[in-house]
Amino acid sequence: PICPNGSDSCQVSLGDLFDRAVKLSHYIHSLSAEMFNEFDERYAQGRGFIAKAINSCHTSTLTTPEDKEQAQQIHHEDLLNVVLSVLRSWNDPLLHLVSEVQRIKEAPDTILWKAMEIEEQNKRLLEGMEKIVGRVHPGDIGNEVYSTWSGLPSLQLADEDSRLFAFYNLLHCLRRDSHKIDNYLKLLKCRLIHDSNC
Amino acid sequence: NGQPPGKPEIIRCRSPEKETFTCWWKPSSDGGLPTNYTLFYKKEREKSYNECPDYKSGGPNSCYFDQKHTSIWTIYNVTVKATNDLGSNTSAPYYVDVAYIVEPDPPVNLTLEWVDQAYAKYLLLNWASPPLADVRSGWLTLEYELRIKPEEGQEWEIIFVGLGTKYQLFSLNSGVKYVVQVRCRTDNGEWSQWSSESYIQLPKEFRLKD
Amino acid sequence: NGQPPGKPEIIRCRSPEKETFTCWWKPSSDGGLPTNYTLFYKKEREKSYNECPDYKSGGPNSCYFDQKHTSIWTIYNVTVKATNDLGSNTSAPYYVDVAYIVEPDPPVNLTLEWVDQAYAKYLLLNWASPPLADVRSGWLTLEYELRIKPEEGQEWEIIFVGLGTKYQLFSLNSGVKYVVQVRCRTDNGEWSQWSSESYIQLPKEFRLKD
Repeated sequence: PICPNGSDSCQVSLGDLFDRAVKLSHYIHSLSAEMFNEFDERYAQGRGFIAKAINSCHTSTLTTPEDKEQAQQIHHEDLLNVVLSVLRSWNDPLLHLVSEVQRIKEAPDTILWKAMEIEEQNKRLLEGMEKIVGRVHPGDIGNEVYSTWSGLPSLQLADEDSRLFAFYNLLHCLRRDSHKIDNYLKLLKCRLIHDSNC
Repeated sequence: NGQPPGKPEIIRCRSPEKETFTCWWKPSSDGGLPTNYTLFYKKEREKSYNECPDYKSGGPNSCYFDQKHTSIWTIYNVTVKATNDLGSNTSAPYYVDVAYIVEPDPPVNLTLEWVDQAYAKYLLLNWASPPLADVRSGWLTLEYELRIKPEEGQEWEIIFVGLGTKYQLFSLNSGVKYVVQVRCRTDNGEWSQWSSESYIQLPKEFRLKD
Repeated sequence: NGQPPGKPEIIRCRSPEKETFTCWWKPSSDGGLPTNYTLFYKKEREKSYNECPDYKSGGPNSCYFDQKHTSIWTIYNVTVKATNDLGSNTSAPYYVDVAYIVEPDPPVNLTLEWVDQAYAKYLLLNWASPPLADVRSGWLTLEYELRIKPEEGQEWEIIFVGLGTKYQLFSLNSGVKYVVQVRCRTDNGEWSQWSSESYIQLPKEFRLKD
């Protein structure tokens, strides 16, 4: 039974919070990767979008660890804040992605369903991360730093090639950032819960 | 005349897919007077209680928490209060962690096939995850358990299968009619109900390789 | 006489542990003259190209990027240039993000043990993650898949195991010699090669409950 001795000490353990956060971040990344691959196969073949997608994620202004050494040297409080910042930066674009995907010609339901599921689960993961940060550093709900997104007009361009590139780029950045979040959370979990001995 | 109501009790909470959940309560004596029930809940560190958002969807004596009201990051403290003209009585608090009350629907489409090949003879079982969980594989990781017994037999033999949705069963007795069921659970949740029964009559004469 | 070289092509890039990576190219015609190859790369946000840091470690026609030269979640634009006395020819650019080219080495130390206890008989499989992979810190998370068949059999049975590095296999055919292999992958990346084969001869007579 949970909470054997009543409600004051009764809370989800930090280990359980991290387990659920990692399971959710893994799930969000696999959905994002599937959605990107599906869109790439269906709409981007032979259009050379990858070359234009270089250095155009709205979150590239955020300083994030780019290799294992950087990720292991950063203080866990800063890495938690990086995760929060990247997650917050995606609230707005995910909201618009769901409505704009419906306007893509013959957009398969599977892409639309994934966009809705990711938007829903991203909010849920953000709720969990705020809980984790509050537990690891009581009183601190993390800095409010995040990147604003101004890509909505490009998702609504009349020219189809430009509009499809805007979607390609957004899904490419989503795959990348959801992979970062998943990776950082797995590092944090091993560091804070398993003493770096997963 | 009449009495204040007896103390009700929250008896069970269940989530089918870690996205929503329902709690049920058991009324006690109503003291011979019309009695109504109010369910209250609060999350960790919350000072004040909130009232049940939906008394209808889960059927009688129940409260249904939709996605907006369901969080996997907190423990819920749930109580129910019985009130009639002569007073009221509140249940003991019932604590809920949504991740631990997940009880998926049973697996579906259980099929049985007797495979008779040169090097091996076995019963091949195939099934599918419950529809609700299927779409969210990865978020709802299901593991399975099957049980089998001769139709006339009393004792089930239970076999833990793990993540897969098919299984090969070797050491069975020829000529027997077997009944099989399968169930599932999420990593730290409750076992689902057993699936509906499937039957297969094994051929009379086969010899395992001597 | 002779000709300028044909256009070479970057054919593959692979990282075994998301910390380093190697790219390979395929030469084209050398125009009948001695031809040498130079690989250039440019990372996102970098204006100018850099030359390959190590042509040796990855074998012929390859470039190896050690940890110092490897960034994750960054697009590398990689090209290779063939040059001989009569001219040069540069490949089309090959874009790669190291996060998505991880193909781990196979798991190691696969051991098989037949467990014969009163309540259950099963084959216990144990293995270890590939040595290069830093699973301990959480930098790499591996999931596993195993395959098993009777030594004489044709058809492998593939079982997805998930995150663990041990597995219990219940339903096997007594008296049969089985061969088993295991492989791994990370975050929806490429599966590794299968591990080397392990064999086990199951005891002849064990009857599950009659």
